Amino acid sequence: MNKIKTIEEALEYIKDGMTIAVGGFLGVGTPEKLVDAVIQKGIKDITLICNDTAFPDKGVGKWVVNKNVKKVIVSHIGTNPETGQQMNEKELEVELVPQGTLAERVRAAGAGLGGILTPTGIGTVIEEKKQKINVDGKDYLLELPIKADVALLKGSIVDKKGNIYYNKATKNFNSLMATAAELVIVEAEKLVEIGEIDPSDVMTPSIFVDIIVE
Amino acid sequence: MNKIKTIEEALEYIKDGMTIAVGGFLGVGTPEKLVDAVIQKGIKDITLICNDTAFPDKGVGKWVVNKNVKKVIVSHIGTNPETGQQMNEKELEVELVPQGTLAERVRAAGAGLGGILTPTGIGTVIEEKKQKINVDGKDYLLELPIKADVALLKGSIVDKKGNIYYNKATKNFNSLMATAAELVIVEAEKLVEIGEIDPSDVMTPSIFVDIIVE
Amino acid sequence: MIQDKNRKREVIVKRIANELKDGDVVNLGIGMPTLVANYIPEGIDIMLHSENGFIGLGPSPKPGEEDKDIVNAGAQPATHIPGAAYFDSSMSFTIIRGGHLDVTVLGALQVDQHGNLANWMIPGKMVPGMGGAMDLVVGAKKVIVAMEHTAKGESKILEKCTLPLTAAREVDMIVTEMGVMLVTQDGLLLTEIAPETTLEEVIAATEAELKISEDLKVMEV
Amino acid sequence: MIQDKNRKREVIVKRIANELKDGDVVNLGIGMPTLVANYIPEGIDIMLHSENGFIGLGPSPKPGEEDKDIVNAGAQPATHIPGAAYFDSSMSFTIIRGGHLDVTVLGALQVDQHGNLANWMIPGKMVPGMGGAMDLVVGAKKVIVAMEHTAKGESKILEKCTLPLTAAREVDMIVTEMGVMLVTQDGLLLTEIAPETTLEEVIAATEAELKISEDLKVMEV
Repeated sequence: MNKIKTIEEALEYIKDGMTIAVGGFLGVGTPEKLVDAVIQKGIKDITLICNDTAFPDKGVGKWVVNKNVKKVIVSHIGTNPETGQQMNEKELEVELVPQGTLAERVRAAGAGLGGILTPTGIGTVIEEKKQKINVDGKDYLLELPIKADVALLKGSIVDKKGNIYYNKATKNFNSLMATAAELVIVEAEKLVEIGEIDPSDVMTPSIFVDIIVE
Repeated sequence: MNKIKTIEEALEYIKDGMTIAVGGFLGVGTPEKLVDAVIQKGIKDITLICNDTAFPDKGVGKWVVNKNVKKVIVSHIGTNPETGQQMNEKELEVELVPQGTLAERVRAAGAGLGGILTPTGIGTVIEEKKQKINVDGKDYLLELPIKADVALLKGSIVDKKGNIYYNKATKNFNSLMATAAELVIVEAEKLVEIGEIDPSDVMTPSIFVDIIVE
Repeated sequence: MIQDKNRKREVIVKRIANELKDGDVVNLGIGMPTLVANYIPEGIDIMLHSENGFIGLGPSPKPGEEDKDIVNAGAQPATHIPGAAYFDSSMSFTIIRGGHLDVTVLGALQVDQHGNLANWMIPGKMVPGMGGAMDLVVGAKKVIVAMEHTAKGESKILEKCTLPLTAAREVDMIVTEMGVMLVTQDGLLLTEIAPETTLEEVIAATEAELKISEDLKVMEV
Repeated sequence: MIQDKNRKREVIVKRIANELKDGDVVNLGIGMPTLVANYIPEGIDIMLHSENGFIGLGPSPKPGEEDKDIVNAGAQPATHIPGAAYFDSSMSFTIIRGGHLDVTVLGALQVDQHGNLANWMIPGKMVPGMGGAMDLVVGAKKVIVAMEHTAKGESKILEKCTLPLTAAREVDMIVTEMGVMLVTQDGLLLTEIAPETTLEEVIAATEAELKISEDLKVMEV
């Protein structure tokens, strides 16, 4: 199975209206080439799952500026004024999720869990419309899985089988998004031969990865 | 903070009746020196959390043979006939937990979750006494966290701050147990200076580790 | 009807090996299912999952070349192939439970026409525990049972399992030394019959009702 | 009463730095809380947690020495100290939510006498989002609010928060340029007062009722 494709070939799998999970934290660890290709192709009505909407000129922030997205599911929009403005003008739907809850919801989808119970958000507006479950006298919110059609990842080192190594602070949501999408595309910063990443050091096993681009 | 102690010093923290989580899968990745020291000191009435009860002459299987344990919470006892025998003679309480559920329950304790919903066990005896929660038309079991007083880990490479690297198939439950105990003791196969493990490759961050033994 | 023990095993595991597709991620249970690895057809690329924590399980090491840190889920010395990846038990079961495993092959004590499986305990007699089996059967996209058709002359393919279940309604396919059965909405469908075996023999050895495929084939093994 | 903006910040962050203990695992919020790192007393070993995915955050890099793969949670170039460890967001919040973080220091829009905190949105005006704040406040063993006592002449320490909460009843300590307040069962207890500040000034600037410690001290800053 050859997973290596051009960015153009990879983009054929991305359609208007899809739910797309993108790795990165304020743009660090985000696959910028794939992000740019989505803009270039003019994909519309994306529901974006990401930690944040980054900056207007960086990461998925560019999707907001270019109006590729109809909804964002993120923990933070404060660094991208365009997100707030489109939200206020009701051009963009924004679902704010506490960062730790977002990580667990994505992980739950990837791990086949029906949900997780978190104390985060109890006593806040995050409670609204959610089931509260008491365990041993303490209240928790039942938070449900979030799954994507496509995940776009940035790998620092990727082997030709699809094993990924994330350098330093680029791991963030990449390894989680990898597990929670129907189709997973990784943008390799450095592409190496199979076996060059020590099997003990692999952070996303190849079986999660469908397409590798450079 | 000097975390390095002798095995004798470390054993002072382990008392009769404690709940002890031990890393390893059929003994692979189990801290054998710590296991032996517990036997030598004659610790009694342990509640053991582990993947399995290993073999009579290996890993935590030795605790069963030496009657250090009053209860085991494990996924498998088939490789240690002594466990089954003591169970049948009602000398030992055995709580069998599906392996993936065990991993999630330990992780939930470490991650501050109130529980997780898993499809595993639906329609089986594992359902008994557990809350069933329906999400989007599918039934899940609510499984609750399992936490330990002490975790005993085996690290392939440990630095003097307590960062741990697990080689190959020794990761198993070690990295999970590290997060879910009041006190965490790691047995280092190889002890190295701070900084010798690449920060990107650390598998258990030092902040989880209280005591390092060699 | 095949009588030889080794030949029975060979028929079962060869047939299951032929079921695997290029790119499949596969978990083989301890015992007979492990042998499937020996018959994977040339030219297809399978990644074997070992639930103790890796993907890319290779063949057994040569004597003297064992690595103490590489064992399979049965604690036997093992190897990994190039491109393997090790991980912890939480990731191992993320793969299993999250729908990332294409096929699991397991033995059974009993299996029934609803796809119920019992393979983890006999009350009062033998309680090895479920290990990863409950997660594997619930999580894998395709669940294949590999077993002999009968035990001590009794059918292991029942109308309804009597032993405690491993999982309810999750089995997709049963392969024995007598044939291949699919679990369908309408019960068990015999789609293939083993060489040297008659339909009457299969039916006699099966407690559950068997529907016979209009397109019944002989197992290619 | 301290008037100089920089002196106010210095008083607040210095006092909070003195609150930290050897071995503490600490998360410092964006903005003023970040400055606490500059005043950590000699001889105590603190591990700074950066919620984007590491423990062992170091000082800012020198110009030209930035590593694009190392930033703090505000996306500013950062460094790590020897013994640091990087991880994914799930582990980052395992540390936060699982009770492995000793102290979190955050700014606030409002805080009240019940320990309620509001710091993530002003409806209709500003909605940056909660980021990791809700998890931090719920998960950390000790929650310290670092802020100026008033904003545009209005008290930020209220009987009851009017803005949407970040978390309910989780704040342990409030440090401002006027003093140190502990959140107790009986409301807010002023335990320390800033230099150059009178008790009357503190009370006048605080909407919530303040109990005054019998052992009221002057902040050592």
